[in-house]
Amino acid sequence: MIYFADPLAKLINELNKLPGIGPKTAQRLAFHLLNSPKEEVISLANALIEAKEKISYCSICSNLTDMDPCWICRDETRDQSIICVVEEARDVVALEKTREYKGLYHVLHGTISPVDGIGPEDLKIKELLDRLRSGKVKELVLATNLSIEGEATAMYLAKLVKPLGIKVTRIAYGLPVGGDLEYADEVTLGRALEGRREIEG
Amino acid sequence: MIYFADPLAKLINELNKLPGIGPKTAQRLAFHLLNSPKEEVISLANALIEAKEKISYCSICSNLTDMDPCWICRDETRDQSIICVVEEARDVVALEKTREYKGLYHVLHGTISPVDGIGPEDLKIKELLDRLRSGKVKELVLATNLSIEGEATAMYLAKLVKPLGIKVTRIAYGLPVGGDLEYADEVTLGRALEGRREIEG
Amino acid sequence: MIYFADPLAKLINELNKLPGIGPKTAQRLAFHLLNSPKEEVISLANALIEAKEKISYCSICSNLTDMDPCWICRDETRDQSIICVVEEARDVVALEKTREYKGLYHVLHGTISPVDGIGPEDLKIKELLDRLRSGKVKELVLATNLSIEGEATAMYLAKLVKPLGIKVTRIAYGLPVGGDLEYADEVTLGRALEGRREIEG
Amino acid sequence: MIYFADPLAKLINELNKLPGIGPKTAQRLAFHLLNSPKEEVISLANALIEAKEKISYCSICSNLTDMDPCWICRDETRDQSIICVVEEARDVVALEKTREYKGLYHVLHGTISPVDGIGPEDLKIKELLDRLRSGKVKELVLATNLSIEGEATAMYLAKLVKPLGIKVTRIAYGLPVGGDLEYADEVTLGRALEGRREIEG
Amino acid sequence: MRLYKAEGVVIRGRDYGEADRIITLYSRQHGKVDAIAKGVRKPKSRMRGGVQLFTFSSFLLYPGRTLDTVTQCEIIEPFTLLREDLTRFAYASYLVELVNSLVPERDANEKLFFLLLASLHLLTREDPEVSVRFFEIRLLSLLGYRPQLQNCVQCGKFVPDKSIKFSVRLGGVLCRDCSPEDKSAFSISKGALTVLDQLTKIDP
Amino acid sequence: MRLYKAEGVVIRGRDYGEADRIITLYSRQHGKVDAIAKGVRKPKSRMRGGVQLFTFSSFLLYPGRTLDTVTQCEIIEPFTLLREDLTRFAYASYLVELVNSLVPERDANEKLFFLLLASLHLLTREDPEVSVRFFEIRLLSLLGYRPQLQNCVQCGKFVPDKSIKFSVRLGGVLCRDCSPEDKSAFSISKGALTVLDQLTKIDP
Ligand SMILES: [Zn+2]
Ligand SMILES: [Zn+2]
Ligand SMILES: [Zn+2]
Ligand SMILES: [Zn+2]
Ligand SMILES: [Zn+2]
Ligand SMILES: [Zn+2]
Repeated sequence: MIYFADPLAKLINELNKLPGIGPKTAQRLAFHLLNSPKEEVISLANALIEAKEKISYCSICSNLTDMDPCWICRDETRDQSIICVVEEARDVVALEKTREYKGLYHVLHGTISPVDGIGPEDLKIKELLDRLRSGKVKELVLATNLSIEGEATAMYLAKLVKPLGIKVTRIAYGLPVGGDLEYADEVTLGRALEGRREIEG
Repeated sequence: MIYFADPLAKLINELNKLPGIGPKTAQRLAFHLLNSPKEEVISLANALIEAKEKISYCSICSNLTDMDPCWICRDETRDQSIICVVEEARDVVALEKTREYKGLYHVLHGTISPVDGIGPEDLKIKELLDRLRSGKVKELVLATNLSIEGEATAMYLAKLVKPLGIKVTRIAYGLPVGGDLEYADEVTLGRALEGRREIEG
Repeated sequence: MIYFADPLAKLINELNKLPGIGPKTAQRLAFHLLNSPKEEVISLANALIEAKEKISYCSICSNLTDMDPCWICRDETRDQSIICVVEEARDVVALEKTREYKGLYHVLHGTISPVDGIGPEDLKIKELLDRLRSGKVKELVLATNLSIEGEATAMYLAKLVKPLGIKVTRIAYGLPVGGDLEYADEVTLGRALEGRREIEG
Repeated sequence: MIYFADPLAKLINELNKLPGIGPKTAQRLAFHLLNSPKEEVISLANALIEAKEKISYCSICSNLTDMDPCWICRDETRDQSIICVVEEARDVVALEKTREYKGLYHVLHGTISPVDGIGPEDLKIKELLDRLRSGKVKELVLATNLSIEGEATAMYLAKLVKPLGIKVTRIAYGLPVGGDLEYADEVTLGRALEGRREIEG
Repeated sequence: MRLYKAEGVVIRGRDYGEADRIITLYSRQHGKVDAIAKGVRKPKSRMRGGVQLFTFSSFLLYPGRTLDTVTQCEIIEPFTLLREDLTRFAYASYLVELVNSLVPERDANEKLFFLLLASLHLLTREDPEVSVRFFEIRLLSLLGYRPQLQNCVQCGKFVPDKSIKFSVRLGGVLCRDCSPEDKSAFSISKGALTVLDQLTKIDP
Repeated sequence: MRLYKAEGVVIRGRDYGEADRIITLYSRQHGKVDAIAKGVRKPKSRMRGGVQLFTFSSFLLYPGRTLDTVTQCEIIEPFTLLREDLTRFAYASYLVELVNSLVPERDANEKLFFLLLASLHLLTREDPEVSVRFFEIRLLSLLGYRPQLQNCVQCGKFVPDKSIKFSVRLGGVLCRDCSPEDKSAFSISKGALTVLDQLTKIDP
């Protein structure tokens, strides 16, 4: 990269490693940062290092947290009898934003994927089973993504947990808010029809 | 339009009236048609006129049909006790493609929308109520889109029909097949959680 | 297509043959047309047939026209000593809209493309050479697109015409109005730099 | 943001300040960084701080550089008699990538824009005039963007410099590589026609 | 050619092309903006939830010649109850229609923006009619607007109860004979008119 | 649903829809990929330069059901001379056509990728015919490919000079009578065949 001063070339290269950031965007971001006040750049750099230093996995649920156990696992007002299983920590955020779920979580950090060489032992499944044997949990909500891998992971977990006598549920398939029947794929529409619910008074 | 021969200018203008077809696309389509074999152009023109002449609304369900009643309303193997209400005729196609629904349909040709000045009297609602008073129908499935107008229309219909003692259902909100929690909006995700279903055996 | 009445299925199929019109758009356009007044549909069908019947290629320049020679070739106020070569008839429109060009045109209806199996003999090149031998033409402007095929075609024509002693020019490479250096590719930018022009007075 | 641990919320907020990075992307990048090896995150943070600390403006041309004068101004093999004026430092990169320009540069860091309250005194114009009075420069290439502001800036500079007897040029308007006549706006196409160049041998 | 950010409420939406939607947002920073949200009628669109009518979202937009393009969006407040209650849906429709009718494009007015937000919040909690009246009085005074509410703004004739049209552009009610003067005039009830009349006479 | 990166040479391009272009790239990481580059025939498209035929670019792609979408791209090497010389243009067309014909989708082959790159470089500097022969011999051995070059691969008849079609799928030449067996077979000269024959007999 003979077109850029070394420190600039290095910055562009680092930015280009980020997902969804191509060479053009990396370049534009780098130039933007060089034209920004020094305090702002330092603030971003510090935020990066601080987040990495202070955040780790919750020893109970594997959520990303800066205290252990995490603020969800500590919250005694939550329903201790229900655990919601998700793929990633960001899915906890998505579910929390609904302001409807009041139970606990468990983050797997991935899905079973033979193609990518990821098996059950690579996920936080043993930890989940340990939690379930406590006896307090009445329902396990499987909220992995509705992709092929997410489905496979959900079914694998269902088989493992059913024998423990715990109720196992799966988040609903259906049409999303704002969705048009016309653009729904046949499987989604079929599931939406099958899962139709009666409208009360 | 002094740049085009009159017949070409006229064709471009007609094409430009179609939804989603802007001036550039109208122009490109017109030039494409002029560079196509005459038989193909005549075939398209005939298909247009024939469809318009032969197709009208089913007197029972308002679906688009070339025979009356339509092939669905005539089909005696269908479940006469369930009617699925949709916004447009193309939604009948979407639901039929799931190959899961075996009941009858009713097409409203629109939704209630105060902002656009569309009220209940502008839709095929009176016709629907007449069908429901026959006594044969046990369930009304509300399959309008999950847009806010589709929701309002569904709620309006539910209020109207409930007093007739008919079970009123709504297609399920939920995550679409292949959907990621991360990208679901919080309303959809909340509904998917609320509508979770137990996994059997 | 058991989901659509026959005339509707046929219309969708015809529309789907148009470039840039996929199955979904074909379906939506078909439904739109069926919900339109009959006069509008007839008007479109007539425009199609009329354009196809009345429009053909100009015997001199190959432009699309409803009279022969075309209105440009007939226009004696135009500069008879300059011919502008373009790929398609719609490019004549683009150049006419600049209101700056006062010469004649020649439309090739394509470009040389080995990958697609299109050679010089498939284009209106022989006709162009015949026109050039008249002796009146002093300049040939090569205004094929600046795609690699358009370039190859321009170069081929230049080789053919140079020996006739006619001045051969190529429309200018450069930055478009409103263009940013940052987003210009290096080839375009190099040409814009090379073709820089002195600012007068 | 009660959904994220404080350090994570802070990181997302910092990322969200970057141009073209919305809340969704900021979130995805933050989670990606937390799931990356510590060394990679530290590497990015260091690249940010290092670039900001080591890079400043060249005292001669205002280009972004980690040494002063910059590597271009130091390069004695370059043509000292021609200066190319650009808006931003990234435009120097764009021109250098063409590998065709062998002269010197001058970066203005902006354009004259009454709407945004930017006048000539806010740009590096005085510095440019000082360089021009040295007597060595024979040509000034105005390579500001072809936006309204870039044009205004170019014209302003031309008026200022012409009296010094220096040749002032403007990068060429025209069709870019890969551009279709059909999609060119009328002004760009008119300029491409006007600036057509004879094809040699 | 730069992406820009806007926080706004979706006050209008229209289906367009193949699964696209053209929306009008009333934003804090830029006022009223028309934009296209591509492919959002597809179930897997990431932006679908954020472009729903009445939703308050954060947008990332790319400027275009005629329409801007929504490249990213995220819900800030979905105002879910407005979807679930017909009465609130109707009143919310009225609120956004008023904003759309009275406000020109690209004309930011932070007070009006926060008023709309506050009113939508109120609408999900308080008695719907009270919320709307609150909005009306504040809106009119914010815009320095004093419409003529009893006599036809065109011919001066007293306007009876039925067939009343309200013309924002002409600044008052239109009688039946004069209603063709403004095709965009909308129907309004005498009751709403009475309240509007009272509201414009009250000093904020 | 994640963006992915690819470095590749554009080996095919076709205009589509309104100012869009469908391209085929032969990439280092993913092999042959079909993608749509939207609006690139417009002069102000930022991606225009990078999607030109024979250009080696860095791409950012979004996976789709049938076609991936190019969301960003930047030229790595434009191979400008291939645009400016008819002979080189013709030979480059042949090279990419060979790659397109012989290689299945999504089948990465780094050696072949670098061979294509090296050959395009050679083509801009060396004698065009030599460069192409170099490519052919290397290509064939890389693919473990031994085509039948003298007799019709279908009926066995000796194939005379004219009207020769070469079928990649069937693995050899087709006579005039049998050429309908493969609609994708392309014309090839006896001279090129002779050279191909010699090349496949030479051990790398
Ligand atoms: Zn925890
Ligand atoms: Zn029927
Ligand atoms: Zn003519
Ligand atoms: Zn310098
Ligand atoms: Zn009146
Ligand atoms: Zn044979």
